[in-house]
Amino acid sequence: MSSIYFIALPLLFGFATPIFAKFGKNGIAYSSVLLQASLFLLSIQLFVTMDKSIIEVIAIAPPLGIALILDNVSIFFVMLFTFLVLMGSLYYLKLREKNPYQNEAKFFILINMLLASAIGLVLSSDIFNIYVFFEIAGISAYILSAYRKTPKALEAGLKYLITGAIASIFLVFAIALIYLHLGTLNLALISQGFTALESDIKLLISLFLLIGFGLKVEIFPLNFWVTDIYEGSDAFTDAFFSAVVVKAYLFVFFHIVYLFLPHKEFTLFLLYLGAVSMLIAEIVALRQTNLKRLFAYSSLGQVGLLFVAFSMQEAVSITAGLYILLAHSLAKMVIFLSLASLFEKYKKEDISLFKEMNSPFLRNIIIISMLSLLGIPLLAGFVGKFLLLKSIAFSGLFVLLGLLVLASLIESVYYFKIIGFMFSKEERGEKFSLSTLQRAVLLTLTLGIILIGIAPFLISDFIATASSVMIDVRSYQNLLLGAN
Amino acid sequence: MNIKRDISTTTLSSFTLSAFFVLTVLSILLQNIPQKLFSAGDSLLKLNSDQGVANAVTTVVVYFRGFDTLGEIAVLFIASFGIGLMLTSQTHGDKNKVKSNFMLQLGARLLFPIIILFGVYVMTFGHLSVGGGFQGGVIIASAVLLMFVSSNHFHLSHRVVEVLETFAGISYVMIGLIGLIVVDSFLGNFLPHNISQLGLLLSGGIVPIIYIIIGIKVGSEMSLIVQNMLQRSDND
Amino acid sequence: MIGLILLGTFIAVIVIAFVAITQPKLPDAIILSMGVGLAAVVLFVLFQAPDVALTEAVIGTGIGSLIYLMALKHLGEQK
Amino acid sequence: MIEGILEYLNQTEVIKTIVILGSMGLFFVGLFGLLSQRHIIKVFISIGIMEIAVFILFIGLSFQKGLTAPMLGDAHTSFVQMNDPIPHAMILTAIVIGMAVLALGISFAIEYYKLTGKNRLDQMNEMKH
Repeated sequence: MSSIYFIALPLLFGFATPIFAKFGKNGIAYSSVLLQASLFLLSIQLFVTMDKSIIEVIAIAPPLGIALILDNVSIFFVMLFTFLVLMGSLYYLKLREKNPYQNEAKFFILINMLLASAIGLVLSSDIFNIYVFFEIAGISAYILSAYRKTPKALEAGLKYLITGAIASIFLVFAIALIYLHLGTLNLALISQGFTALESDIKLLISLFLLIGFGLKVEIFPLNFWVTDIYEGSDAFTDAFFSAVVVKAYLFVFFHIVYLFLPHKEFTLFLLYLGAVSMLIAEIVALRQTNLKRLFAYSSLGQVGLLFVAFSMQEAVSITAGLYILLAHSLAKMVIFLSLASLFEKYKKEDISLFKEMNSPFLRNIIIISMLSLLGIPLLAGFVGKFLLLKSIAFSGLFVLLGLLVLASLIESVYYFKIIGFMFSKEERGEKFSLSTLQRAVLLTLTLGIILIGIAPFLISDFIATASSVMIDVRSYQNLLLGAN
Repeated sequence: MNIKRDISTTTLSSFTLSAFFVLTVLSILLQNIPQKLFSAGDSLLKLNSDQGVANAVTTVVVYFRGFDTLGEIAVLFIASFGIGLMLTSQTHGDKNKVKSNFMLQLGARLLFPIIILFGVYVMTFGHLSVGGGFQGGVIIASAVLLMFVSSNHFHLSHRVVEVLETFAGISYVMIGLIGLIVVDSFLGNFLPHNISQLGLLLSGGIVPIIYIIIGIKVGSEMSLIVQNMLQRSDND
Repeated sequence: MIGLILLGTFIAVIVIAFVAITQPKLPDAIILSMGVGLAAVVLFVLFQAPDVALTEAVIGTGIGSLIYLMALKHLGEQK
Repeated sequence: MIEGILEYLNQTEVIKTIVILGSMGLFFVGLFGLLSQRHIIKVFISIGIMEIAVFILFIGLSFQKGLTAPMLGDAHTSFVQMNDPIPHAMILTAIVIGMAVLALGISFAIEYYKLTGKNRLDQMNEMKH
């Protein structure tokens, strides 16, 4: 089996939509879900049968051509993304019946393109190819956020598009400088040649890469626009932004950092950037009343935490980072998907929605997800946070430790505020229950959170291998360059 | 007076900020002018000789880095239907349209086939000379634009464009997958190609075929974009 | 000769771009931004990149200005 | 005198310096426009100028004086002494992508203006509390 299918088949699906449209609106919806389910099964099968990294050559062998690399860490992301997108699509099958989008056929194309580009970002080993997938992901995300064509949505799409265009200019600039000074686009060759460059040029390239990717990975101070996007877009779309797109950008960013810029000064800078980012996001989140905006700030905080975890550049902290990433993706998927249904039902996006809400099922799973984000023991978020704090404490970075604990405390304030709202003794409306399929989706995701929390040893080997592969630059180079 | 002062502070601060940024970048760039080094491009030029394609940029775009081009086509595809999504109009009347004069209509009708011919030429000879699918496709779209501007009744058949677009998109990926099966690499050149055929219209294996497919795809996407943009203007 | 032509074109393109940006009248700004694209085409030809020049001429300058003009028709003047 | 200047300008290093100065000047104009202008069309024009500046910088610095365009012609029958084709291919891709994003942005802006009557970035405040 080959990893190219993860990119080629969604693209093929997108191009071939007019054919599927012949079978009516359901034709597209069901064939899209079928495609995603088969991709998920394919990723499982690849994972089970994979005994070493698979390198997939496109047209000509690297370093001249483009190759897709499927190793232990990228299979983790491929499985995660296909799973989340499948869950989202299944949820949407029922959601769309209550709120028909104008052209829902196109919605499935966008989701598939998003999936293809997120996987492409993770697998690609060529920096210009990464730029192309960066643009595909970007352009599908712009359209998704403007999809409803309300003033808010259009404003969000427009702001997203302008920041994205600026980010891509800086990314092209960085790629141009890399090519001019190293004469190659292959990640492994760049990483070998990068240390020999003049320090000025290195600084410039890393600055441009930081601006280009920083605008996309939602890191302080380049994240001023993010909350507007989350608020303007649909809650259902936010689930994909928060759980899939940002995670793909984060992986690529840190992959590039490990390959090109493993300098202590630079990563220390990223470390404190992440901590400050988290602290600021959590403080600002306290005052928010709009739910989408509030959870957007919570996402920013978690991205800060992930920045801290990945910038430590140790296998333990990267393991912690992968756990946090997994837990955050699952929890945010649950929260935003349930919010999508709740907004639909109660026609308001304010925090007081939780006072009116009358659905024990939704209340319980949202509480579980929030507690997991907070890092309560026996839930998925705890494992990562615990490992991270432990590794920070071992490194002796006590200021950082203090910052993170402070941020977590602030985080807990607004989560418990929400939980308080949920249990307030106010007049509640009629009982609201979801369809079976939606319940099943949310339940699967929540069970994932609980299962990882109770029994992290089930996946600990896999994640530990993944993190050691992620930081192992030498074997990545050998894999990529030894192929010809 | 007050407003004027406000404008000048914005201008001044943005001027200073961008000047500072650009000067920093400039000083670094000027101190490190890149020297000519042996790059991946030179190796690709050497490999080019056994492709039977005269234009090395075409080989790089379509074959060596064909995966980028597939992504680029996807970007164009998504953008085109995003624009369609945004600008689809409910009414189709042309009430406010100014009637174009006779000379413009005649000129457009005369020019239309010539521009289409030129577009097809640029598209099909992309592997032998300057040009290719992207440029040829856009030239064809510009012919469509000319007809839109000049004629009141010109309307692209959505169905035909859709069929062309779908056909082109599917066959691009399919050629890639056939390459995966036949020569064991996605978008691999599975048709016979060597330098002795150079100059023939069908030299270079899959290269001209893919570029023509790209041309069809780009031409139909661009025509759709043009139509969406112009139709919007008819309706308000 | 190429050095002098380059210098001249670069000065021209910067001046055109600056006028385009600071121009209060939008139609003029759009026409001038077309000028920037055309100057870029000249530069690409000088740099022996005919493919890029053709693409920039057709896509960047051609379709790009069409899109700006459409936008102008709908978005209205600067206030 | 004039010949001296011409010869000076034709040196490879000087050409590269001119390219860097010129394209960064253009980049400065674009960045300045992006920061100072608020009308949506002006913002897109500024972004376009910045893009073109980067493209010119890349193509210009990868260009070697005396080498030909990377294609066979009447006088060239083999692939030697040619400019690097990869930057050309990359910029070709980037131009098309840039145009697609621009067209999409304009279509958002048109639709937004139709709904709200706002066409300046600083007026866009649907989400301010």
